[in-house]
Amino acid sequence: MVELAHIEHRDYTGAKLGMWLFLFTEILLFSGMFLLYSIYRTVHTEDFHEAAGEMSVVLGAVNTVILLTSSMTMVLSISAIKRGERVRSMIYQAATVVFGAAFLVNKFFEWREHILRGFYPNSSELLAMSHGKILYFGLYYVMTGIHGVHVLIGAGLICLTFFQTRKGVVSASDYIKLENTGLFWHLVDVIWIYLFPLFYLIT
Amino acid sequence: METSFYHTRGRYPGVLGWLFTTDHKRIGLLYLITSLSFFFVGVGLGLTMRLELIRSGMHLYSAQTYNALFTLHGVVMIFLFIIPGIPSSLGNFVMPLQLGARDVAFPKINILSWWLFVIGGALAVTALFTGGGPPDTGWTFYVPYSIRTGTNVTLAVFGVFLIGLSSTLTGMNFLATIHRLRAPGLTWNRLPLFTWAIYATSWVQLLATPVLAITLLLIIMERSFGVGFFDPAKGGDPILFEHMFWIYSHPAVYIMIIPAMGVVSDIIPVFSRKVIFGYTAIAASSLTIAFVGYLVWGHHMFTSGMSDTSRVIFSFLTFIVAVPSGIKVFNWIASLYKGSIKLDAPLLYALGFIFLFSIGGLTGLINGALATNLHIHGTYFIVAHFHYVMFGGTAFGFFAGLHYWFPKMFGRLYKEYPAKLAFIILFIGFNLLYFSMFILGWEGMPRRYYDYLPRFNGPNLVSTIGSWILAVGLFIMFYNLIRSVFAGEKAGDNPWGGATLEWQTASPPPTENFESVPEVTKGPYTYR
Amino acid sequence: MTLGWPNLSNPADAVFFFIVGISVAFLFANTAVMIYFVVRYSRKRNPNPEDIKDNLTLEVLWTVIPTILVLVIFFVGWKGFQYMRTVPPDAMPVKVLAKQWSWTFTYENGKQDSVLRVPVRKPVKLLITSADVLHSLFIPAYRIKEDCVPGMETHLWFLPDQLGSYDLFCTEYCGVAHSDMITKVEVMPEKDFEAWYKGGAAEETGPGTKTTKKIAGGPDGASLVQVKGCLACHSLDGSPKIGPSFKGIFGKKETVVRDGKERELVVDEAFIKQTLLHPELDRVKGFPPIMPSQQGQLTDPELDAIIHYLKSLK
Amino acid sequence: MEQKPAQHLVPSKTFVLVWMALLALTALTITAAYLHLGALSMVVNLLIASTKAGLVLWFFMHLKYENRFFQALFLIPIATVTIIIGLTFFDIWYR
Ligand code: HEA
Ligand code: HEA
Ligand code: HEC
Ligand code: CUA
Ligand SMILES: [Cu+2]
Repeated sequence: MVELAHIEHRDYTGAKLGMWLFLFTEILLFSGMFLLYSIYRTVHTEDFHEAAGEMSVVLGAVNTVILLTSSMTMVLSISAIKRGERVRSMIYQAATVVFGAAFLVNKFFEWREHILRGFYPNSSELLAMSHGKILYFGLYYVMTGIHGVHVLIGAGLICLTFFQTRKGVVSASDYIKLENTGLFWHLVDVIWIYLFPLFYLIT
Repeated sequence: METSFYHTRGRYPGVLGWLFTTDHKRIGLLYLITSLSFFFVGVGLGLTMRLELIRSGMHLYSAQTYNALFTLHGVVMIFLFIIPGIPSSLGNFVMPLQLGARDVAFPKINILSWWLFVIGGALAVTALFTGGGPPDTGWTFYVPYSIRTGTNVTLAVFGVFLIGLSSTLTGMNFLATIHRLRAPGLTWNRLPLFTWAIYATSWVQLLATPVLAITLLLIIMERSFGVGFFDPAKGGDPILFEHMFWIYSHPAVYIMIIPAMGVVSDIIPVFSRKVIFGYTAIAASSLTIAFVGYLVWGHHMFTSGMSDTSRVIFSFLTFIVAVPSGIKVFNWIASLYKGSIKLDAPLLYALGFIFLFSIGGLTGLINGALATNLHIHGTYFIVAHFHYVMFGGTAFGFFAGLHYWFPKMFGRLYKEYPAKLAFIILFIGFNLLYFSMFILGWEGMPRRYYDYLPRFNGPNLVSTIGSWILAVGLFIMFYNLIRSVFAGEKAGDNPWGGATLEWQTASPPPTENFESVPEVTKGPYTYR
Repeated sequence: MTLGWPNLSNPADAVFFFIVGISVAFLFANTAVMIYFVVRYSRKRNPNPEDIKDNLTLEVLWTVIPTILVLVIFFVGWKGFQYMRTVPPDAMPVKVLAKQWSWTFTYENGKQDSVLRVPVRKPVKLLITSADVLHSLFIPAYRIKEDCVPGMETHLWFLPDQLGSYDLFCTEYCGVAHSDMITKVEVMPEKDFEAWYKGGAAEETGPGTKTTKKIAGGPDGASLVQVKGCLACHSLDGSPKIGPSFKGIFGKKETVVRDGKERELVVDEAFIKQTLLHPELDRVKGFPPIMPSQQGQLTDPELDAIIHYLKSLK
Repeated sequence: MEQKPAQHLVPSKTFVLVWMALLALTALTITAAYLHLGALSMVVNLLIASTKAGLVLWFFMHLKYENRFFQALFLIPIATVTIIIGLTFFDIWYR
């Protein structure tokens, strides 16, 4: 028996390529839902406009600002680690997680409000409404829901890199994990950038 | 000489060393074993279905059972056998070797893919015995039926979702590998055509599978929460589901066939001892098929109620995709010209592939023409078409590759005579089994029928008899292969005299694949 | 004859044989060349291979020629399709309702039947929809097919050019009895058709229907259970199909399930009425919960007629 | 295969500026929504959203600093999504 030599090839560009390819799959995953959205919106334009009136633009806008800001802190944390400023990078990462959590809390209250008012899939209030509104709320829950799951996963990943930064696994000489996590986080942000006008601003 | 990867101790000993390995060769073999096991499940189901269909009025089991059988047969064959079949097993084993790499780019993700695949498969099988009974929707999961049926669709669909995730990750992994880990000197125009094929396939896996994932998730949400996207009573549009399903599933048929084409492109030069004809054309046509394959999904929906304009557009695009397949066929045949041909089993299976795939592909043209499609859609004509391309095409290509790389995988040779005998029996059985279905289909026998009118008796009987002959052939082939794993003659490192990199190392290869990083100085099919 | 083959009134056959011709030519030529090469350049005959790499002319040829051919095929397919999709203005409209697992054809004067009756040599336009899941209407003899989509109307037309009785299949998988969702197209002489069309209640021709006495002047229960598709799931001879048999149903003791709790009851008028309008309330034990509600599908007199008829089935 | 990532240090100021631009665009898109531009508002909304997405991709996701290969790669999913949505609409528009 031969002991297996420790093969560890660290390929920075390769890892980043892998992440980008993975992001492509995320884009296509969401594009399936955007397809449904665009078609049902075309068919039920009026209903969609009316249904969007139930949304709180303020909450949506606040969430947009939160997510945009979190994106900035994320990218700053990468800049910091590149310069070797470990603590600063950790502070930025923590801030990103906090913003992510704030986004989710905000979303939770938004959902709760709608559900209390009876707008949830298959509720008798909703079924009594026009087809377009049923579809609008279906899409609203599914799209923001799946997006929310992504925010949750992203925040989890950042927690992970936070500890890795503390332990020095992520460092000025090897920060690809942090950079890839950042890419994921930004993509989640990009998707929200589209969700916001499509659900909140079409009244 | 170094010890082969079978005898190298990894991080874990024994079985765990296989289940948690990160070695692409072991993972390739794991995939081979699992997908072949699923293949036998699917084959058994196919046989059981044919028994029921032997004549009209036959009642071996209930209609509900039959419906579950063909659903399972389709799901197993498509998602558990033929999609992972070539790329994940042969591709995993051979592609990094052909690159001169030590492993794929992300070995851990590679084993994760296998685990997702197995768990997904296990869930799909669990769905048979739990909940409201085995799913009965057909492999297409068309709504609203798949939403209304009381059977265990949700679990099965979730299983397929995981399998899709596995397929996506494999695609991502292979793309990164081919981009980043080519040996020095292995430029893009020296890449073996099998690797080119895997490359094109990986793009399709990467970009199409997520659409399936979301479609399946939507079925689950529809069933669990009643969101209403596909429920006409709530304004949903069932035809949109068909769009989303085929946006994935048409590209998926090219995930199935392109790797098989790659296998054939690698085998032909070796056994005719000459360079492949039209290397660039073959490599480029793989990419073209992958790309155009995106534009034609609507040809499955010519009678679905889709707009007539769409039907015309999709029919047009469908015909475009036939051209690159033709280019491949012509180049393969031209490659034989002035060769020095030895008709060994791999080449025999490869030529069988060309013939059967041509029949399947050419009948695809009949499917794609609008006027004829209205008649044959949803009949046995379609069933015949896709068995010709999938079984006659992909599975024969898979068998060809299995024989070709067998010595590399196991370090032993199979027996030549039974391999050829099996081919002949398979070939005869195959044509009896499936050609009869073309006739049935043109005469109007609908597919997914538990029972049929007596006037369809004749060809159905022939077809069932064909399935038995096919079974005999398969049995001989696999008996020969399995026996040879243990008792075959020792093969040298390069029994066929191949020029691609996988033949430049030991059989079976050592864990690190190559003793030193190989340098590539010539094309993949230069024998002199 | 069940399948007019070849059927010249429809372009599908011409297109079919055109493509088959081209395909057979290619397949034959390719295979012949392939076998010839394998034999001629076998290692015995030709031990020294020659490396021939590329030939631009050939590549161009076998790209361009198939491209032209497939475009021609596309074009003939499209032409045939145009003919098949352009409904003549004088076509007789018939509404088709597909449901699990029966067909209902409704004519302009409101007459309904479970068999598609058409006069010979007069174009027919089918306006198709579905009450539940996807189905597909397929008449092999006329080479036409179109899905039945709930919530949407699709259409087809054909010219019944020969007298006779032809198969009509469902070709979109729709559940257990998908392969039983078969009926007939009866192409009748003009006069017979007129007589039927103008005549009284729907004729009973479907399998398994027995004539019973009608309630004077009212709708006829026996033909209603046929036309409304009940017989797809219920038999008249005592054997359970998808649902319980109608034979002896009245006064029968039945175990039903409501909200997961079982109880026994005796089938009476009220229960039948309830099952027809709100089948989801009490489900007969041992059967799948798929009995469709007939709310809005049956008028009150029709309901009474069916109940009356079921009573008579001893 | 490089062992060490190439260093491209971007001043933090750039990112802060981009962030401010993003906030400004958010404000703009909300304003546009209240202007009731009718059919145009959809176009304006999507244009602004795409500008924002572009900014995030270009600066935050470092596409600007990547080589041509990564930049070109990104066109592939975009093209795919366009094809998928575009071809499906041929059904919806003409049905
Ligand atoms: C391996 C899988 C595979 C492959 C490769 C193909 C290849 C093709 N398929 Fe097939 N197809 C399926 C798997 C596959 N298909 C499956 C599974 C279904 C049914 C799914 C279901 O409903 O359950 C299906 C159904 C299907 C339909 C829908 C039928 C219907 O339901 O109504 C259509 C319609 O256009 C079609 C067309 C084609 C075409 C044009 C090709 C082309 O790519 C073929 C190209 C090849 C050739 C043309 C032959 C080689 C060329 C020559 C010999 C040169 C001469 C050529 C010319 C003159 C052009 N296929
Ligand atoms: C790769 C794909 C693949 C393969 C290989 C097969 C293989 C077979 N299929 Fe396949 N089939 C599909 C994919 C495939 N099928 C799909 C996708 C569908 C559509 C499902 C749907 O409608 O949803 C379908 C549907 C389908 C139908 C139509 C059902 C219907 O519409 O009602 C039929 C009917 O005859 C059929 C038959 C068979 C048979 C007889 C085989 C045979 O190959 C089986 C023959 C082989 C044997 C009989 C070998 C047995 C071998 C042994 C016993 C040896 C044991 C060996 C050892 C011990 C080592 N299949
Ligand atoms: C899709 C299949 C299907 C169709 C079509 C259908 N039924 Fe049923 N029917 C069932 C099933 C299954 C049951 C038993 C389960 C239940 O009670 O829901 C049932 C139960 C019944 C019962 C109660 C039987 C008993 O033994 O108590 C009556 C009465 C009945 N159906 C009448 C009809 C009539 C009349 C029609 C046509 C207008 C019809 N059904 C159409 C499937 C069907
Ligand atoms: Cu109705 Cu199949
Ligand atoms: Cu297809």
